[in-house]
Amino acid sequence: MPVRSLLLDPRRWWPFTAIVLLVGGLWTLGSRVATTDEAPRQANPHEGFPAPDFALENLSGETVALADYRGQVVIVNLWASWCGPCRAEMPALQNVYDDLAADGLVVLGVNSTAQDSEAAARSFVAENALTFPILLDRADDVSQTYRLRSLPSTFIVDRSGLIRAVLIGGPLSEAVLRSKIEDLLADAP
Amino acid sequence: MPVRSLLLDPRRWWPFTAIVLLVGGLWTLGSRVATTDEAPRQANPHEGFPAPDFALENLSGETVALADYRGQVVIVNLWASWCGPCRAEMPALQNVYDDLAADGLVVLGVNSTAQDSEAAARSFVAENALTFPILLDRADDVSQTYRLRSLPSTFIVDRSGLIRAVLIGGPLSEAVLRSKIEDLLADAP
Amino acid sequence: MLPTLQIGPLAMPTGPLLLLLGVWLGTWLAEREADRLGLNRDTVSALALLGLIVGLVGARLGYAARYSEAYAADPLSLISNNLATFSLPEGLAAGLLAATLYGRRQGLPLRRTLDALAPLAGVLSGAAALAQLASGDGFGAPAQLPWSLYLWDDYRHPSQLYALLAALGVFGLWWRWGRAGFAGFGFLLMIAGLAATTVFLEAFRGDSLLLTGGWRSAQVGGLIVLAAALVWMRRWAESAQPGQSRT
Amino acid sequence: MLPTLQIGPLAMPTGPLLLLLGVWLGTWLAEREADRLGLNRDTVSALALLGLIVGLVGARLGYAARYSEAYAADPLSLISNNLATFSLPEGLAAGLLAATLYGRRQGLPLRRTLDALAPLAGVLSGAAALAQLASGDGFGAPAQLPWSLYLWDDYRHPSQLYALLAALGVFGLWWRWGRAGFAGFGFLLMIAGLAATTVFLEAFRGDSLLLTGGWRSAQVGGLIVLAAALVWMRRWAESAQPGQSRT
Repeated sequence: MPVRSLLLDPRRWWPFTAIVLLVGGLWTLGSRVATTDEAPRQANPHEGFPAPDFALENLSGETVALADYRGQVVIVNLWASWCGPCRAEMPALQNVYDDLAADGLVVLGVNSTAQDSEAAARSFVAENALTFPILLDRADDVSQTYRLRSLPSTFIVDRSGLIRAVLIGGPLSEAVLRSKIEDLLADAP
Repeated sequence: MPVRSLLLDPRRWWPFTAIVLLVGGLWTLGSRVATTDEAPRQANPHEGFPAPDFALENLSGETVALADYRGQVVIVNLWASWCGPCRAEMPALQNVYDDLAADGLVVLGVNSTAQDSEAAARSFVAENALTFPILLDRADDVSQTYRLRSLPSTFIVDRSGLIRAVLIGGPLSEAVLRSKIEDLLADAP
Repeated sequence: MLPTLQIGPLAMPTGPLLLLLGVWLGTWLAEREADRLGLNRDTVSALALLGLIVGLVGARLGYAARYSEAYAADPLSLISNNLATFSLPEGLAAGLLAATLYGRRQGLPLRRTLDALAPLAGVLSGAAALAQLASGDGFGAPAQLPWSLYLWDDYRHPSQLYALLAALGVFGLWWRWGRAGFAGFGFLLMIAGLAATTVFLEAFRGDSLLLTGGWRSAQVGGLIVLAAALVWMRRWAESAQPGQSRT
Repeated sequence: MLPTLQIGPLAMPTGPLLLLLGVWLGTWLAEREADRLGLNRDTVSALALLGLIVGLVGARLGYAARYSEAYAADPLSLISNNLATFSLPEGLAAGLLAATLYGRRQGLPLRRTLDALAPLAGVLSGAAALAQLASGDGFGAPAQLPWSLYLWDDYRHPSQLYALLAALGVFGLWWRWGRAGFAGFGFLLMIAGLAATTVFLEAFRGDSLLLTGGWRSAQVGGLIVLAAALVWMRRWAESAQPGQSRT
């Protein structure tokens, strides 16, 4: 057995022992159990996972929650008034909303208020005569839960509350939006 | 490369191909996804897991649930009147209950009524003057949830609802019972 | 996870960037192989790029065809940088068709051309694994292992790393043994290797597309490709046997 | 899982039954080894059985001592077939002490006796893994692998099977290489092997007893035993060197 020849030579045995124990120690270190990971399961902003719920005030000061719209198809659009592509895609969102609200579509325009000014947001909404709910994410909660990396970001949530499409960047055209929601609207509510 | 010599000999290549595909097919078969395992998580009758809840009628016809006793230490004892060791350990359970109920101990005597007679159970309880709640598991629900394999079976549940000891068989002596609940009663309620 | 690279004011999606890098590196390797195999390097790299570009266009058109009403009303949407509006099967078909036609017109010999393109397949496969690692796609099944990755609220198999290692391994195999032998061997070795590792590694994925019965579609597809590659390997070996070496 | 064996009207707990079988098989192997090593087989098996019995008694007394008040009021409870009222550390200490004293009195040579007992350690380790498989104890961390076991409401590493395979592997190693060489080598090889596999496999357990900081106590303990075995291996090799072979 090869170990036996190692054993007879202390200059080889002690390094061998040290390596075995080092590897074992690293393995033991690596397989420690994270003791504080019993946190409740979070929803994740990824296709196939339940959409993280949120509750924000709209422009009239009423609190609106994503969960209120369970059973409908929801487009959650994160935007800011200074962001060109966001501004550019708003008419498409409004058109789609006008056209498909009767079929069970909701658009939630979540203004990333923490990196925008509320006044600018309001005047942009008024100028463009947006009629879908505009929510103010003053504390940056939704941006963080949805791991916002670039504006606009659009999440499409199906009738059962699962995220079915994540569209990062824009501007989104009407055709893209329609292609993403068509099948979802066809599901039984 | 060894594969190349295989390639030149069809009598070896086709068996090689067949084996590769067979192994791949078996692996594919074995790694199919069980499509119906999105069942809600069950509690398990094992140390360290939450005790599965149940609600049964007591001898007066009132419904009693394990969850009613959250915050107390609960001994869940599954028994039948025809089972010798069960009968033998009842006095110990009664003594421990008399002595420690004030410290937050509850004993639930779950009669495995599906494999007993209700009349026999009642007369046994009367004879022995048992004062802790006796519950009737008429539909064999608790026996199944707790995977009853032999009578008596005793589950000790701590104040937070976790199973801390599983004692299969008997008769349990007072000392054994006390040794298992002493530390649990000492926990803050 | 690093889905976007922020370079100054520019936010670049990491995944497509890595795939682009893969195309660049893979095409460069394909050109080197073309040289070695006595093919015109410019023709080979033109074929690769043509296939990729026609593939992209085909994938977009295929997607639009599925939602023809919406796109008919708004045809400009066809030209969009949106990455979520591509359809893979149509793209693959279009790209392969275009490359085949171009190769025929240019008189490229099929098997040797495929051999030259083999490294592109390997490198793209590795780049795709890295892209999924960056975006958090292609995630693994929940598993508590000392090398688990915490992703999407669970400890999971680092399936993207498995895929990366597999791609590197298959590439190494090809590098060592796939560049000699009869024409077409290198290509089939690469394809068989990638298919076999897909069949093996898909079992550790948490997002597999399932067929009825819980079969993982990627494994079933992988097995079919693997079978085809092994059968063709024998056929091409046979047809190359009398003349030896490359046809 | 098969926690009880129903033989006619008799319900036997599978776990203890398997351990008993392990004791029987392990002692038989130890006797064979004793013969081979020129020791009195009856003395060796008496030592093993004495150690086990004193260990059991010590484990019960150790448990009772922790709850002395309850047991003082009810001393008959000491004689109970209840398996949940044993304490491992006291049992180990008592068993080892008894075996050591008996061995000294009988004039058994330490190292060769340990060599003879090595197979008992390996067999008991395998039997313990089987017993845990039967009772569902020693279960694995949640993991979705094609070879996962569905236990306690989750797909888990089949940690008991890992442990069984490890015990078989270490036993095989000992069988092949551990039965030659200097006195004590076989025993230390067995111990080092079992300790090393424990350190490795404990990482896949879902029920590890944790120290502060999330360290798994079995791994820490295993490392200490492994270190001790490796150090003693060198020492005993050294002391055996001049005279060669068995002291």
